[in-house]
Amino acid sequence: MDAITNLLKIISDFVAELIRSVLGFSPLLAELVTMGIAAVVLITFAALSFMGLTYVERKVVARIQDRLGPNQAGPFGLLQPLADGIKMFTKEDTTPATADRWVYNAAPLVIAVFALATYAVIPFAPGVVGTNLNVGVFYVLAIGSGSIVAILMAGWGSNNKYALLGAFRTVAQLIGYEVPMLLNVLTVVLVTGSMSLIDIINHQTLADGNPGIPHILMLPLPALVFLISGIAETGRSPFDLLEAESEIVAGFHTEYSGMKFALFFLGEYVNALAVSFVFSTLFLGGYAGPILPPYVWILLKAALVFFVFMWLRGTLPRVRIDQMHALNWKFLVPMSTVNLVLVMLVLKLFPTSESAAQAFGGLLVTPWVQTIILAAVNLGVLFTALTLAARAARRFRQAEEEMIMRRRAANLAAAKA
Amino acid sequence: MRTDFAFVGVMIVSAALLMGVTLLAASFLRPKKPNTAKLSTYECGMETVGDTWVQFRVNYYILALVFVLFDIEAILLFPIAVAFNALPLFAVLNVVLFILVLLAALLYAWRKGALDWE
Amino acid sequence: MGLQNAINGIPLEWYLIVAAALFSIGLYGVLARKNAVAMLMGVELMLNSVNLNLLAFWRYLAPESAAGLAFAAFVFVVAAAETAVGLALIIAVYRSLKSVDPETLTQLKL
Amino acid sequence: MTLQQVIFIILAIAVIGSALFVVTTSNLFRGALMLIVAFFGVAGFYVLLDNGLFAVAQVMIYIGAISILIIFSVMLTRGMQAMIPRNAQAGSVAIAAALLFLILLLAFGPFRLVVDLSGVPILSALFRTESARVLGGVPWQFANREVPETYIADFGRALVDLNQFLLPFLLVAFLVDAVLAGAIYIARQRKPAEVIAEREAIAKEEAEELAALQPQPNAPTLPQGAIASTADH
Repeated sequence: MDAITNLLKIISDFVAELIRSVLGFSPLLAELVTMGIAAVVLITFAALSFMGLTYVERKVVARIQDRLGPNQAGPFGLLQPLADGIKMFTKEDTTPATADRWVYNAAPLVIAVFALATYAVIPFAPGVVGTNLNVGVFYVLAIGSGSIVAILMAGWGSNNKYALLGAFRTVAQLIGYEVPMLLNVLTVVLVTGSMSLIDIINHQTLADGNPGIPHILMLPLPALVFLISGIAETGRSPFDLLEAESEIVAGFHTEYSGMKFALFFLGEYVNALAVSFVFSTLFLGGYAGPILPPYVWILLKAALVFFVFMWLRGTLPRVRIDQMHALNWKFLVPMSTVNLVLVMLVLKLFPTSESAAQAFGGLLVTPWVQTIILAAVNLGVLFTALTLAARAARRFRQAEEEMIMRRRAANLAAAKA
Repeated sequence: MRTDFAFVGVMIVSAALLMGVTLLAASFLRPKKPNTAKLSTYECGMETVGDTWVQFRVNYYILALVFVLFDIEAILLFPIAVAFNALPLFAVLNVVLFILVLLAALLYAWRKGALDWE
Repeated sequence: MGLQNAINGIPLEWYLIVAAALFSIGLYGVLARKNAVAMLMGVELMLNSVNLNLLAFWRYLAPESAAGLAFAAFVFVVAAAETAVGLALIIAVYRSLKSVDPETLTQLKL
Repeated sequence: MTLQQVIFIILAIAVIGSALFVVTTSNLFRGALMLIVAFFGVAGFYVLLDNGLFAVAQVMIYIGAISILIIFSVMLTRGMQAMIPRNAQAGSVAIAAALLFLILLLAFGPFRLVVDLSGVPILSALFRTESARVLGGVPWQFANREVPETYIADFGRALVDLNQFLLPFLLVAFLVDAVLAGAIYIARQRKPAEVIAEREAIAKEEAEELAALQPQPNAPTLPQGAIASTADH
């Protein structure tokens, strides 16, 4: 039982020990080789899950839309990712004659590298994590901004109007949705008191005096907003304006084909999967869970989040660009800011630790009571924001209708005259 | 501290190497028969008119600006969030003031129509 | 050479030399470029060198004090603010004069 | 040579090289990309200085925000690419910058240069202490300590401590307000002629609408369907 629970840990320790015994003459070299192998394993995991996810996503979305999905290559079309891979490898790759060659060729590499770098901090099981940074969440948020640069590089390097316009649109979307993401990760850090992803998971497990409450119960609103902005950050439907074919062809990667296009695609999926992992870690308790071994739990939770992504993709229509920006700047950001302030006040006014209560005043409560208060405040903010938004939308519609009526009246008068 | 980040460096280097090798392998496997039409800029079959010069909206710049300001807020607020449990109420009220002043900036931008996408 | 005071085998002077080089290059960029955006890039380089110095001194001379960190953080903030306003000005000037060369800005109004 | 020293030298070469590229290139977009490389190298230095927080903040603020702004404005002010990258005083500025570097190198570098100022009338009065007469090799008061584990929390506490950095911290918020207001005003400002034309157009439209809305005594209000069909014809 114990062996199964700690399977990943045992394997990784064994490999590290093996390398240490082989390269015993130089501890530094052994350390570096161990890190290199760990990095290669993580990258391979990400690349393989990318291939698998393309198949799963096509199947799931097809089922949602009452289609069959890929079913020709192999049984149930299972060999489809392989066929796609072979095609990508052997497809002719053109570089536009007017392109800025260096920038054009570097862009897919940069986007893939930054997407894969996120996996360095994701914990898969106790003791099985690339590296436990004490600025873990901050690192995840920061490394995401690397892909913004890559997109601008692709847009500029292609020297193509559609690509450049697509890049501008994409960047406006990505930087916009990074703001609510930041604000809501901040609430998690407030509750946890640490930026390390391991500490955040430990705060949600039932060990050393922790209540074992997943953050999604404590902070339902940040979880929701993080999910929405995560979808927008990875450019997935319904926020896939960056590839609105009818408007800007394929967006910033219009000119790319073959393996370079595949790298963009990989970056997109790897990022989406990373967001699922980070969401599971921040709000669903990461690898913590009863009975099943931890690595199964984190994979299950991430798969669940990714399934929500696919579900939304299969059912929701694409939003308009003005709606997308309005949703972010006029709804999510103000709401998250107000929520952040209220969470701060609640945490200070209803502390759970005795020392804090004695030092700074406030009402000492049990963790569950604090959770209920936080959740109530969160839902209150959400409800208020929704009501206000609905009222504003109604007023907006009325004004629009009035204007149309006035125009009609004016037309009528003109026709009479 | 630095040893924690060593893995990040290793990860970035090995990701770059692996992806670079993939690109290189693909460049050996794929056919290469370029011609002028293939190498021209893709514009739905039309000939490209002029330089890739489009009049960009300043709107993009202003959105980037608001984003930068919230980014600044983040770098100051994350350490405070880590220290939050040990902060006195007075400090917390100041942090709240800080956030509200920034929210006022956002509302100002909103009123000025900087967040509208005409 | 003060190597006994070196952290990770790197003496403080190495950081100071790199920062000095970065500062000089940035200064050259500010004073010798014809394009206002390029001049701002030079300013960014100079601010980075200042921050490098601040954090190097923080690490070597006073790692427990938050003063070095706070100053570096405020440099970050001021750098971002300066870039934002500077670039907004450049864009406004460019739209009315179609030029980003500061030498063409000889009038007090646009 | 330790691994850290090797990494330091690689980073130094990358930072200095890309900085030199930034200030000499005529292709501003590539210049902005190399600027990002320089920022990344500086983040690497922060890691070597045991400051992960600022390394990540550097990536977030400089690469994720400031360089995006710079690239945006490079794109918004296009057509300025083919210009000569240097102005008239570039040569003398280069010499001045090199001199500055030399002075900084002598002052803060690892060299010790003993200058005897005792004969010089004014300077000897100005610099009394022994160390002032020695150029370079500054006797820093090294702490020789590790960075505390809790440095992030310590920093956070210092930021909101009334006796430390609370005032500048709050001023940052107001600075940001001012920056946003100013930048929006500047970037959205249009030429006076344009503004006047726009105002006139709006006034005209409003007047027309008002005129159209005046109730006409002979025309009874029609049901909505009738309006739509009239508009169609």
